Amino acid sequence: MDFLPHTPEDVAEMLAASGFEDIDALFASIPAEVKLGRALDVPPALSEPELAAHMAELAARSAHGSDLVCFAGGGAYDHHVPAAVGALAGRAEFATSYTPYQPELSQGVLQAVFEFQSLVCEIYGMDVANASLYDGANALVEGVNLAVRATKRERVLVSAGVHPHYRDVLKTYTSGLGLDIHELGHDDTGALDPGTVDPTGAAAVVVAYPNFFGRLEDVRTLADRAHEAGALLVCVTDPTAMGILRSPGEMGADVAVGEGQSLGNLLSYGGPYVGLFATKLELVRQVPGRIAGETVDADGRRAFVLTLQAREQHIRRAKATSNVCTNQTLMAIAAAVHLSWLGPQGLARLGEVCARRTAAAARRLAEIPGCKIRFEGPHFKEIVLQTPLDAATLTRALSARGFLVGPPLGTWYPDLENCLLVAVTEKRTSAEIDALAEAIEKELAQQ
Amino acid sequence: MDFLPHTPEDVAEMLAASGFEDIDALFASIPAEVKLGRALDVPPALSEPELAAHMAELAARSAHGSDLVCFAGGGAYDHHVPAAVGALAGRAEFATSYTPYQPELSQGVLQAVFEFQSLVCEIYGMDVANASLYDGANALVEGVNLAVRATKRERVLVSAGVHPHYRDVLKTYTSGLGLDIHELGHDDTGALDPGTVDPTGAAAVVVAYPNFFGRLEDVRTLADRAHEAGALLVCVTDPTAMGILRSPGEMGADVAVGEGQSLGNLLSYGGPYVGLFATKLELVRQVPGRIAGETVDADGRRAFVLTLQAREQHIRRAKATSNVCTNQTLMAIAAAVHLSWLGPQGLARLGEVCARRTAAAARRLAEIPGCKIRFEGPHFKEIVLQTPLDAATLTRALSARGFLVGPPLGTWYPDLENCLLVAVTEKRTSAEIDALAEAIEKELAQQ
Amino acid sequence: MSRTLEPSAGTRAAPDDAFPLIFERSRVHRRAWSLPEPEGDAPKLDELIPEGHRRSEPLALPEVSELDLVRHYTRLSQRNWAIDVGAYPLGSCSMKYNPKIAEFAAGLPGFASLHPFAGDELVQGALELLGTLERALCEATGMARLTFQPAAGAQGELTGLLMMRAFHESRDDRRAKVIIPDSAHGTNPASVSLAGYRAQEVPSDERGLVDLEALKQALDHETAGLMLTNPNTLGLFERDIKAIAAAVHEVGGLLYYDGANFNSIVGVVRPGDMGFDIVHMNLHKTFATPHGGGGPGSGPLAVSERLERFLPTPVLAAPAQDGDRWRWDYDRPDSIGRIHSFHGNFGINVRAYTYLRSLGPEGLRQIAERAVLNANYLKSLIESTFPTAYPGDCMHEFVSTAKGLKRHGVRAMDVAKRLIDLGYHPPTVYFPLVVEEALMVEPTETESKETIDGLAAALNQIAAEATSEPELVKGAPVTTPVRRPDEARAARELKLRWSPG
Amino acid sequence: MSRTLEPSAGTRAAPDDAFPLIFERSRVHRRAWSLPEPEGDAPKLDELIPEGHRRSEPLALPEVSELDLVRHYTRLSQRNWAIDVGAYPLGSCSMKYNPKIAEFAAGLPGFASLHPFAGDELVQGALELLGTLERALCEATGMARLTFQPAAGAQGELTGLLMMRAFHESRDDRRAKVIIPDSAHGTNPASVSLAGYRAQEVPSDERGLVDLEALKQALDHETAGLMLTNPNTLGLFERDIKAIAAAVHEVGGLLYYDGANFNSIVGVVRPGDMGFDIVHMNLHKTFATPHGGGGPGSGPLAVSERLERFLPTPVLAAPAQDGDRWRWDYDRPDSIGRIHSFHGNFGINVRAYTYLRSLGPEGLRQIAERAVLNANYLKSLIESTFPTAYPGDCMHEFVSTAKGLKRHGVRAMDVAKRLIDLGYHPPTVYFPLVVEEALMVEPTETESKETIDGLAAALNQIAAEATSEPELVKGAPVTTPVRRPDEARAARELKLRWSPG
Ligand SMILES: Cc1ncc(COP(=O)(O)O)c(C=O)c1O
Ligand SMILES: Cc1ncc(COP(=O)(O)O)c(C=O)c1O
Repeated sequence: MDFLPHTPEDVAEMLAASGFEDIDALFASIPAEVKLGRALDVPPALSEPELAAHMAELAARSAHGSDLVCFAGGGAYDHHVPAAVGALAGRAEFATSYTPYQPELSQGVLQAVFEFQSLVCEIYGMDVANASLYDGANALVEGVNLAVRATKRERVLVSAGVHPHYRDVLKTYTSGLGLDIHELGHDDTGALDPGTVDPTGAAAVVVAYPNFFGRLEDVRTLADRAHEAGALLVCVTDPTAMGILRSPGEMGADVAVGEGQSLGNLLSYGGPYVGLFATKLELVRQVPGRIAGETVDADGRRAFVLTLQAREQHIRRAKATSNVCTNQTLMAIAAAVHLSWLGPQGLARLGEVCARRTAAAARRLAEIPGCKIRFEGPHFKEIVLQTPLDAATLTRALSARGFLVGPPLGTWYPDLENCLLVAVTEKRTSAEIDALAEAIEKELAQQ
Repeated sequence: MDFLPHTPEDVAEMLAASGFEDIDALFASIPAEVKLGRALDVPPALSEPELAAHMAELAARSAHGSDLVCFAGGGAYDHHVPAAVGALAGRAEFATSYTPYQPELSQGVLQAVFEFQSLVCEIYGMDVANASLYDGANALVEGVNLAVRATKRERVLVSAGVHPHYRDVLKTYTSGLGLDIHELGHDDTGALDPGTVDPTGAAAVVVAYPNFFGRLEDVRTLADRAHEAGALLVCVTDPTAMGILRSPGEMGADVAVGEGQSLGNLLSYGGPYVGLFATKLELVRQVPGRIAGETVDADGRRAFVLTLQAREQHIRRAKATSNVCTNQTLMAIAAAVHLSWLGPQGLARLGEVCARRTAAAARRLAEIPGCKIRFEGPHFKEIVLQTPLDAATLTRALSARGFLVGPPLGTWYPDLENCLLVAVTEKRTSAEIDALAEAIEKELAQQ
Repeated sequence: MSRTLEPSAGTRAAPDDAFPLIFERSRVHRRAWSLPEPEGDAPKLDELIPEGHRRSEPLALPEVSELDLVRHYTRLSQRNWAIDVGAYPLGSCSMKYNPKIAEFAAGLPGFASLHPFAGDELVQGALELLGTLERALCEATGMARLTFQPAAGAQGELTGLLMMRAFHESRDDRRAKVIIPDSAHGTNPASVSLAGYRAQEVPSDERGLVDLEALKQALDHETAGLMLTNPNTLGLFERDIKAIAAAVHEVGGLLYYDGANFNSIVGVVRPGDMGFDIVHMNLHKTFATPHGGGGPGSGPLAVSERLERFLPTPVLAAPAQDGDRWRWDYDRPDSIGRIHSFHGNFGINVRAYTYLRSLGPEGLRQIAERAVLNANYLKSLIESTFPTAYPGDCMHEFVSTAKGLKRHGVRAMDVAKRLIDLGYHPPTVYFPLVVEEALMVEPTETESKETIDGLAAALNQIAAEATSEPELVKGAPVTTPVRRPDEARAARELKLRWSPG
Repeated sequence: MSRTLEPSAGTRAAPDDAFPLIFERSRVHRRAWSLPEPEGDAPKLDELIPEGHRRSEPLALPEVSELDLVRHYTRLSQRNWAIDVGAYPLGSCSMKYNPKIAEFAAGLPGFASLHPFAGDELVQGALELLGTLERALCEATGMARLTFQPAAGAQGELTGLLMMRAFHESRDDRRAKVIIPDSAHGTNPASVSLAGYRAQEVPSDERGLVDLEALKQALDHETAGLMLTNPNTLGLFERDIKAIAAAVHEVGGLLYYDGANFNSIVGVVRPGDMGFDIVHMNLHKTFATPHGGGGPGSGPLAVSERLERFLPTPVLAAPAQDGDRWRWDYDRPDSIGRIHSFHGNFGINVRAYTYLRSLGPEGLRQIAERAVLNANYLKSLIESTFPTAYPGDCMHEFVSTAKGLKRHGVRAMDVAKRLIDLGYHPPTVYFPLVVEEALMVEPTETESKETIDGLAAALNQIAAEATSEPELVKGAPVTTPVRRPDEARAARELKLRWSPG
């Protein structure tokens, strides 16, 4: 099925009207030598019923929520997406619209983005947020680049408690800019010891809150030290924790970034997700990407537009604050709808349920002979489970028993060879936690 | 979750403003003696995440399309529902709207219904259609009642080739009216022999086209005989056959009714479906249910309204043409979108694919030792398979092998003890047909 | 002045450009359809279907691209009011919020893709759902068993009346009439006739309640039963219900409860405890299922023990003991028979079940409490301008009269049309017939105080405008794609379908 | 005159009533949320989270009912243009129909609910899909391998430029600059800078094509490569591409193909065959995935064999033999590293795959044919009123100039706004910068002849109005919820978030 409206008569009339012999004549400006001259070797077309069956068959060969109980974490979480979020963010008028270049025809998207920015600022305790970035890693990179521009420095200190993938992306993204990036190892509590951090000459200190191990860093002290040295503090923050934890803004962070998947977006094998980016008003002209702003129209009515575009690639070109153009607006709208569905009480409840069920899971899993929770102290949504078995082997074995856990941490943290992440969202019940524990016990017994 | 917007403050203010002591005072007009005075004994409330999990768990305990290959028929068919149909008929503005009593705020539904009526008339070859009835059985009943009113007769002849459930419903529905309903048995070709039909004194002759066995009745001859005797011909017609078969209108039927599930509606365990009802202009004032009509508005613009309401219960009350009020409008809209997606070529292709794959299935299944296709001659979408085994037993056995067939016919047709229906839609591939045949062969071999 | 429900750009409803029909967008050879080839070596169509059966007339169906189709119905939908767009205070319709979670549930393949002839062993989840819902609805109504076959309230009514007939006939007692109040909904008398009974109306008294004396007059051994909705169509609770029940039972009649107004009493009082023998519910009202522009609904019918054996076939049979299965029981010798092609509007019942499980016992009672609170609050805000037809507190709805505006030449319909321009869907007008210039208002429990305040302010403004600038009111609406369609002409010059050429 | 994109009744955009923010609908203690209780005997929050970490500032998030939420975003959506509403001829954006079947596919739990850390053995269906899509995209571009990590075109650009750098550095060859045409899209120079290169612009010649001589001037051993989109931003095919490629390769540079305009040549000519070494595609353009009001997209990056080893980690490894599994290969010593948190915008790639399988080889070529046909047909209809900036046939889009209207004081932006009142979304205006009063028009292949005729008629009408009644054009639009918002003020008096109080 090709979705083309042209009838044979249309094609003939249109060719004639625009003065072309035939279809091939349309491509006369293409030198014959480069033309393909054959059909592409791609799979044949399927009719819609055949295609629907084919896609269902492919999908059936992947294991998802209803096959496996999801205790997997590491930056992507099995949260409940309220039915209203899908129904509203999925409205065709949002999904099939383009970037709001004509404000008169785009007040729907523009206002939704303005609301998204306001919500992100509110939970992160910031003044300005943008209309979204690609994902958490990308938001972190843009945060660092902002700090580099703002401080005119090139040294960047990144906590090892930041998602290893985000740190990889940071290295890759900035490899052409020759930044000098230092890693700050965690102590045996799984957190960063502020005393060991020397931000002298640094553009930014980057931490995660909670960090990759679910632990709570001492952001305030780190921010103070960073500021003393003239560096900015960039805080990767889980938005679902913001109902119960202090905001990065309150703790002194200059830039708050994060992954918004947990807010109304599906797991979808890692994307499309949404990068959250917020900062202080002083830094607004350094902000990457689109920003919606409020103004008035010719009749004095409130109206929304894309603003401060002089920062962006289509105006500033080589000197733009970022190269981002297409972003993740639809995911941002879903996040806005989800946050509005939650409200202050709902976000607090969400945080509380995650924190308390995580604690319950930690307690239960620690009872398993040979297992322990690697790091002491407060956790949010995620814990590091140390097991007598190789973590990758155990992870595979557990999926055979109907549980998805992990990722195993050995690849990134040699000191955490036999450790893996276990994430607990509001969807995981105590019955499921017990079942997981029993599955692990069985598995260990078998070895 | 209760979906109530009232804050405690709201409740207090509203009670005060309307002069009530407390909530209980609102129910002062209810005598204490009849009040319940306790909480209802119903299951406790679930939060949305818990509810979503609970519903998924219930759903997982039912076997559907992706578990079983569906060759089942008998008035409900596994046709492909184009993705566009669900996306459009599912639009909240259609789904959450009420009956279009205020035309100014209901042009969307009213025009969609007008288009539905036009499409139904077109495929059935009729002048007038209504806005839908509950289902195929209900449409048949209303067709008979129309004939009874129009002819002032009470004798009704119904072919045994009409869906047994429809015939049951007809008996139940009219049991209070004391109609005298005669059944017309099928001959050994599975069709009605017009020669055996004596419509003298009858209000209606009722046949199905194609009939319950997938066979094509001689509607034209039956119509002629009915008309000679002053009776009306009511034809239960499968809309998906109308791309390749003559319309009931063309063959002389006075009333065409049918089940519209095959047009863009899901199987959904038997409902919500949609009853199609169409007839000739002369009979318009006898038509049951709502009808949308075209008119002009105060500015001369084309507009649509509910019309000829004097036929209906809310005006005519005890003398109404029917008691129907709420109908199946949303399913009618889905049917309209599906028919518009198909167009003339698509409907013809749909009919051709069903007919030819059914023929292919008939040929293949007839090769199974001990099996035969019970009735000779042309079929559409459905065949009667005769097997050496008890049909109900075989049906159960096949579902264990991953195929849904049936229904078995013995319960309704003593002469078809070992017979069951096999339905073939455009979704069934020749590979699936072979697999079904092999499953039957295996099953028979085992006995 | 701006337009309400304006179609999108490109379809501006200026007097000159009407919104095209899908047929008018058709172009020969354009297509949206995509279907497989008839496979392999299957015989050709003309070998399969004899010429006499082959379609000869060409079909004038629209030929459009999928994009044409999508834009047509997307824009068409934008020309319609809906609960998801704004308040819908239609009396007797309980237009409350339809939870999205219920749509999610009904869409699960394990419900949406079940074939009605699938064996019981294959659909245990679905049957358990229905079984639990049946128990809950019986508990809420005080009945013993129910059938899910009725697709809507009216079909429930007929089913109940046929069971009433079966009950009497089982005792060789043939009765001729069923009594209904003059304020009854049209489906009541229509169903009575369809069941082969004569409908006899009894008047309401000055309280707006059934005139007990008149009722007693009407009752006799010809009386099969009484149909009543309580609270009644005026939104008033029939406080004499016990006496009414006694009187009807006295003559051997049965009491039928029309559950369209059940929303106002769920968890507070049960039809069974009032003395009713037969009850239908409109799940598309009380249980918040989407109304789909006129349907689908679901009208399950519940009955007391003595009527159980007459229920339509099949009825659901719960597992006798653990390990057993849910199953359909077809062995029902006294059943009135089947009333639906299959098992009723299952998909709607799934939504109702989801709503039930979302609310729980407290939630169920609260919908009644808040529905009644909202109605009385709104009533108090507009009483001075639109007095209610009958004194006293109302339940979930009330009937006001606009007759006071008549002297300015403003009718109830004008009030309704003007209300549209002020951003609200009008209440039900001219029903019930027993009230002059009736405005029947049911805000439902899911509307907020702000919405009700706004609605009241708009109504009071209109009352003022009726005096100051009646033309403004009579000229309304001006903000809609079409204005006051000519209904008389529609009925006179019948245009009931598009026709080619 | 009626309004375009009118919000529904109750939100009439009269000058006085602005559409509220969700925050402005908030009422203390109102709630939509529904979440489980923290279960069982788990320790209380204050035992778990030290005071120093506990939130102290109250959160000013909206408190609304689910119905408030639903109405707010439903009505908000109706205030927006979309492909499903009407034509969207934005140049360089390929706003074509987004098939609904692709939405169905992406929503299947087997795709939508996969966790990115699920083991390869658990996601074989997903990996096979990606593998098949990779092969097809490589075939269509004439490249060897690709990565799906880039979430959009710009991220693909950066990835490609970093690979360009890795390529040169692997040969101990440090280069400083990347050449781009002056008509290049802004992301090109921005990505060049981000990759640590200097962007050097070369002018277009009078044909609107790369000035070959100027290019040769610019090329030297400092040149890492050239970024080009072909057809270029003016919709013209760079016919000297072979010579251009030779010249660039001559100095040891690489050719980067910006695939944003790939729609016009799929199946006709392949970037690889033109001499390009690196190609990004915008699947959200060429492969019809919904643009979501600004995103998400997907910008897979494909490269020729010699660059393969630099691809981001991991890359997909096909089953070596039957029975083997698809897997992610992390053993890539020369890789530039990771560019996305996980595997890119998988959900978008599922949609692109669905589109691919729906079209097949013939379909793919036809989208190019019809896109070019539609553009040239539209061009021929408006050429006399809006001449194109450069002579000759165009590909999928063309750039006209409105400078002829300047003498009536009518600017390109006025034409755009007036077009809105006539029911069409305007083309891209004032881009590319090299054309004065530019109108950049891309109808795409899914628009019908009728739509294009209507668009052309509207544009020609506006040209006439510019002479006869310029004020009408300069005063447009008048049919939208808001009119000509003050962008200067927005940038001057920053209001970038709602704030409490
Ligand atoms: C009081 C009353 N009774 C019966 C009915 C009929 O119910 P249904 O429309 O579902 O057939 C209605 C519905 O409008 C009603 O309001
Ligand atoms: C020519 C050209 N190049 C690059 C891009 C950037 O692609 P994206 O917006 O997906 O980052 C675009 C998108 O507008 C474009 O038109």
